[in-house]
Amino acid sequence: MANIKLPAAKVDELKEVCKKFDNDGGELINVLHAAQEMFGYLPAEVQELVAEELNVSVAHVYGVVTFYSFFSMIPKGQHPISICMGTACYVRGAEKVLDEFKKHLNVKVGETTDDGKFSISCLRCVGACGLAPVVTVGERVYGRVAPEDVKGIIEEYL
Amino acid sequence: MTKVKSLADLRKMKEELANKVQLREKSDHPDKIVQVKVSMATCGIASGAKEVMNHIIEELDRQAIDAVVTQTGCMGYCYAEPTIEVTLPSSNPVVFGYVDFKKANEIIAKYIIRGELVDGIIPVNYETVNDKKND
Amino acid sequence: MDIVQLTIDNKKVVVEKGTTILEAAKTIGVDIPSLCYMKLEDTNFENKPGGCRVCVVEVEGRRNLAPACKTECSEGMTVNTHSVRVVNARRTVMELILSDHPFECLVCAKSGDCELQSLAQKLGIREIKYTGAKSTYKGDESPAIIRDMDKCIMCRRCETACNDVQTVGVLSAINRGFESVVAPAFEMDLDHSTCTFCGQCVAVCPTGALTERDSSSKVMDAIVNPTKTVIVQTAPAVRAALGEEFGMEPGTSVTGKMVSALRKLGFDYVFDTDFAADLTIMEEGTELLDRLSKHLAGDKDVKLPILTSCCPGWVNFFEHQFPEMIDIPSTAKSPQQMFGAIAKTYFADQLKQKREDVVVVSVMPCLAKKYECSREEFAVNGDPDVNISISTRELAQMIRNANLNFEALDDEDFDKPLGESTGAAVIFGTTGGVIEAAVRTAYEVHTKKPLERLDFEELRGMEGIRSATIDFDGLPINIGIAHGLGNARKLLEDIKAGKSEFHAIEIMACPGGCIGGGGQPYHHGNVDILKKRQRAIYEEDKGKVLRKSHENPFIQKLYAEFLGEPCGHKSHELLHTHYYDKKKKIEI
Amino acid sequence: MAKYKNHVLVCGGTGCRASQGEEIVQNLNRILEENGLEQEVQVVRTGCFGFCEKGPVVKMVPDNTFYVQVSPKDAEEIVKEHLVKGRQVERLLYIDPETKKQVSESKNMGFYKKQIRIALRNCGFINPENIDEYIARDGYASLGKALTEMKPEEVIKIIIDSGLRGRGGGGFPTGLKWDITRKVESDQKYVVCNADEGDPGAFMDRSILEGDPHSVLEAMAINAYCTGADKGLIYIRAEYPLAIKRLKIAIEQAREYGLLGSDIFGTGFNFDVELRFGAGAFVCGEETSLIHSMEGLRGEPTVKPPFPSESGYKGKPTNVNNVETYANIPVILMKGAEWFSSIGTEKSKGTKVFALAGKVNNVGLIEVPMGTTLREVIFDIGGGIKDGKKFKAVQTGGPSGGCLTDKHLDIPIDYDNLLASGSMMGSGGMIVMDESDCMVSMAKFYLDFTVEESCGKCAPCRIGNKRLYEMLHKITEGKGTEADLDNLRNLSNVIKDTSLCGLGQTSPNPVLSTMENFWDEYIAHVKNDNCPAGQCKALMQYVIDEEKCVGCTLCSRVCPVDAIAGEKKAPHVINPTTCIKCGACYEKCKFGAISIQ
Repeated sequence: MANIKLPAAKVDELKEVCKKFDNDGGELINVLHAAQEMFGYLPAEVQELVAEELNVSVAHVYGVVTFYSFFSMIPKGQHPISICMGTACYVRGAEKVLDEFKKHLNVKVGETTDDGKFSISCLRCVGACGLAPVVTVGERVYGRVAPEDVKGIIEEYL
Repeated sequence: MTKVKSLADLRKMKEELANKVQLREKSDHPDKIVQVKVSMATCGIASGAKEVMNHIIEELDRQAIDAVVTQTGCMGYCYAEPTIEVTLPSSNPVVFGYVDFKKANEIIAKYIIRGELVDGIIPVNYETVNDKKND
Repeated sequence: MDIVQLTIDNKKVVVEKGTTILEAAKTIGVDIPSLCYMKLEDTNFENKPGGCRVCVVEVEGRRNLAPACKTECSEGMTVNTHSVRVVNARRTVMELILSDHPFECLVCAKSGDCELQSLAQKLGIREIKYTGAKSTYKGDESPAIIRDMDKCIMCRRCETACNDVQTVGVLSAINRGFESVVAPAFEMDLDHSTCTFCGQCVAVCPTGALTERDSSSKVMDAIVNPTKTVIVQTAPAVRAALGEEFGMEPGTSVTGKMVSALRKLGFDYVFDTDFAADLTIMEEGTELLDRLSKHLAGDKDVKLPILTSCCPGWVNFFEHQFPEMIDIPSTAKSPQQMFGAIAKTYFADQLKQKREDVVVVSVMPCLAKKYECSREEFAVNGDPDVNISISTRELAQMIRNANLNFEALDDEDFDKPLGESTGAAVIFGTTGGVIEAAVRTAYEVHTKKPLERLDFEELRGMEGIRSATIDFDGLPINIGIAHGLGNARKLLEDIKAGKSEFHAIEIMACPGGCIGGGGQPYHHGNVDILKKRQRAIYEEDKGKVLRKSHENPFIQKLYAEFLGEPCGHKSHELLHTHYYDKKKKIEI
Repeated sequence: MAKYKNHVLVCGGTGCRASQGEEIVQNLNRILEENGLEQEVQVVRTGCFGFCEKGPVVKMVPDNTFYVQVSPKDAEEIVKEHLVKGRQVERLLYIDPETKKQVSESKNMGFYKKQIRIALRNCGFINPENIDEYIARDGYASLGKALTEMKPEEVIKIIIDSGLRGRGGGGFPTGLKWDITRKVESDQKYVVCNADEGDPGAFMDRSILEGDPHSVLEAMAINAYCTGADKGLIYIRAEYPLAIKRLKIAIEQAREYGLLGSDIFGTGFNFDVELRFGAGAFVCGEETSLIHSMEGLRGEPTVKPPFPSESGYKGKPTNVNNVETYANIPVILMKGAEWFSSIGTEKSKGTKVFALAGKVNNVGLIEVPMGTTLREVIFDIGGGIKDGKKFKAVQTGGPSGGCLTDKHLDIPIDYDNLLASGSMMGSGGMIVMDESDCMVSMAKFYLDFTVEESCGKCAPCRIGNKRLYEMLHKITEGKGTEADLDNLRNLSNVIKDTSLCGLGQTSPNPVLSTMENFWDEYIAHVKNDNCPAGQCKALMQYVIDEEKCVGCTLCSRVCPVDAIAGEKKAPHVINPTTCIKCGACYEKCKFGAISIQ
């Protein structure tokens, strides 16, 4: 299964993180957050490493990774685009904004563009309902996004 | 950092701090201190509050106005973000909405310097439990 | 022990505090239907996630229906298990489960044994009102276990078996919501994972999601092939359970009928794995005494305790999980493989046939044997010592397929010479049996005195870990026994920590030993069936004339004519093996 | 005040009669000029006063006189009477309904006290990253009082007497929960703050954590002292990075000040707090799922009992409370139970924070006493419906709640009334909808959410909600039948009755409550293939009006499925069966000949 090689430096770094959580299986989610921060996503090899370090079974780690929507096994785009689909944003037309993004980047939700620049995902209520509909690109939050603004937002990152 | 050893410590500390805050407001020496609070919750920041705050700080320095600009949590006026609260010495705080760079300059020029009100005031429609000023 | 009084279906019931409604209802003959609940008393297997919601009942004063499997009885509780609200809820939940299940009952391997099927019949579900999309998953055809997860109803029994009982941890629930299912990591095939093929997941699965690979058609091909001489060997635990597949009382020993049926199916020679069990005792017993004498002579690096090695699931387990200990277990092959090696050399010579023309078929209570016989080291230039291994269920299916009236068959005997065996060989089928057989022979070989007491009660029973000290005429031998890989892990950890003072340990992967194997007729959670099968095994041993392996005349003849002496050069070549470090390394 | 002697503030909010506000400003300026007062008096437009049913509103500064329901022609009288002669215009003063007396001072107007901020008392007033400002407003005084002067039982008695109930949505009496956890014997206990806030459209917990993190830390310490725990855990969702940052700073500062850690206030009481991160799972808002998530497992719930109070995190007694519940605790101890129970209704005490969003003008975070009516919240504080559209429904309680219509507008909001009217308090998300929102699509939206967020452990929720979604989808595609409506109702009731945890037990609520209140809309979709709100695309018909169509053939050329026929210069026709309702022709037609019915 190990079709990609993990950079040795990062492996040690991850082992260090596990040691910081004294290799306790109960800290799995904190470790996975750190790992996703480090590698950008959670390929099988990283999951095997985490399972080894926290001595829990790989199946258990995979079960946790596939349960939470935050963890992803495919690399996110360089600029991960998340469209808030909470009720407030939905009522103010988030769906039309999502369709517009899909049309421009011709990628389905959860996929990454071939050049790896953009990925689209749906978020469950970022909590800025005053600015509905809300779109985040990486850390930046865009408020009151209309379908017409979509083109402009994408161009900012081209 | 002072360690709070007992309840008495805490109460003493509270008195000091409370005076310091009043002092800041009631100080009657000539260049009165203006207090500006910028609502820096996630949505505030998302609608540009951070840039507005930095702009206000620079602008106040440039015009050598003695002011204290601090960040604070969400005031609740999501529709009017970014929102800031300006307290001129010995007067009630006034909340302004839709504060972009242009509006910030207007507030500084008209309200802070000349005390004239500016469009876009958000009337505070609540009172808080322990905020003496409102009762 | 305080008790609780409640009413179920307006009948007074008194139970111990902590008893659930489901168990309390059983005491008054009310069998509340359930799909995910399963409890095997002393094998610490208890699965009640409260997920299927089929066992919901009405409890007065409670807003919603209560799951009977999880809700503990409380004083003065009033329960109704068949009010209109309960029956409607139960039917609707069943309809929902069936709406996400393939309609393949006619061709499904589990048909007739499927708990979902029998409950659907019991409730008379004729129409599914809520139809829609069905979840589908990647199939998996490993050498021993077939996974068709479209049929999974998320009861979590296999997950509990693999993690809590066997501690192998191959299975886990994955995904979330409608697509959730139980699967290995990355939905990889079982044979890429650390799965030991012990088959305990198949043994507990209520539906056709987990079944064994069916090799009966390959057996029929061999039988009809005129150029092949087809030999069959049957494991000790098969004869204690085969009868159940034909409605006979569990625990009825059907050896004679089994032999007759095998002959009628067309096997050229009907032999008995027990013969090879006696052979295993000769080899392993000698190895034990050899290590013991070195130990007594002060040899510090002799590996003690010696661990039995006849269970392929257990071998898989320590190759994956404890590779640093692969030189501790006995190097003796399992009876199945010893039989194959002897059949393809000694017996093939007698038949004056090439080994490639002799097909050895084994009937096993186990699924891991299918994997074991396919290991490369158990083949000579491509021709495996044991060609095909089928489970007890597959043999029963072949007998039904041949339309034989099993119950009416007359008893017949195994063929000679590889059909002869002693009582010690028969008890291989249960936990504690292998070590008892070894003790019977090792005692007499070591002390040169006849053994008066043959039944070592202290080695028998169902507890997960057992130990006893046998006095070898002044020399105390500490014996350890573990069944279920979770218990095995505990003993191994003791050995690793140097805390184990056992001399010999018998380990079997399946709770109850081979009588509880993954290929046996489904027990559907009734642990009494295992106990009855165990009794049948010990009964057959008592009935035998010869009850010590070294008294088997054909074994003595085999050594005299062919093998020389136990653990000799020829024995090493044919009857012994070695193990591999299969732990997965992280490539950097 | 330098140049201007006084100011006239005119409400320019986008709510009520915003346009009249403009005229009033113009009239005032015109008349001021005529009287030569334009230098002394400045007219200023302000945001919404939150007084819309009495709008437009004019406020005179500095004397704070409040004139209500001012019309443009009153401008003259205001200038002449009030500004020139200095006499108040009696006729325009606000009459307080209770006292029947004219009230001019804005502060003591009954209406003005619509909102009382207890949980949000410090939000927007203190710098959350500076512990001193929290201490300056009586921060940690309640903890000090509890630790040094009170026994745990006394503190719990106050919480029970105050009548505080869980603000996470369940409404379980907080004092009782604390008492149960205290009574369980154990060597180790935990207190947990549930900051998962999975409800879409709810952001009050975030605002409290970003604006006043210390109030939660102090309350958790008090909780720990009462229940006998020494370890606190905050389970916060990964989608709130700023709240996480501010919490970390607050914890660090509290430790430095000795208010967290060991021997707090020298009383030998030890308590510390750690963060645990969610990872995007709505179900982890449920207590037992939350606990499993903190143990590094899949966030799947377990059957209760045993309740977390008996055996929770790592099998030890665990007391889980919501952020807003905690934020109330220090104030209750400070101002006493009688004061707190004087606010709110008979069985629901204190205030509730609502996140008012959706089609309302003043989207905002508000905190109103229990008993306030929906009308006051939506139309007064919320400033009415956006773009002047007609109010249709308000959804409370998120995916577990229900829709309430105008017949519920005057019901006082509290736990029991909302439950009785088919919805639920929930965490406080309040989404306002207008006539352009189709209620069947709303129900489908919530079911789509639940299907996505169901943990999959129990059959009724895993499969049942998927079937509900599929049926609703069929209806919005115009393929629904009357039988579907019965199936929807039966299946919803069974899912509620048999699901393992709160998510499944409440997920059918949006379906049942929309069917209850908007049955005619369901019938319209099913019987005559029509979506009254015009939101379900599949049910819309694109029709060409013969008179307007000049036969320019533009629409037929752009139609992706060639559903438009017609000769050049002759009126064209759209074939309804082949039309896929993509709207391309509608956009292209320059003559407005194409309409949607």
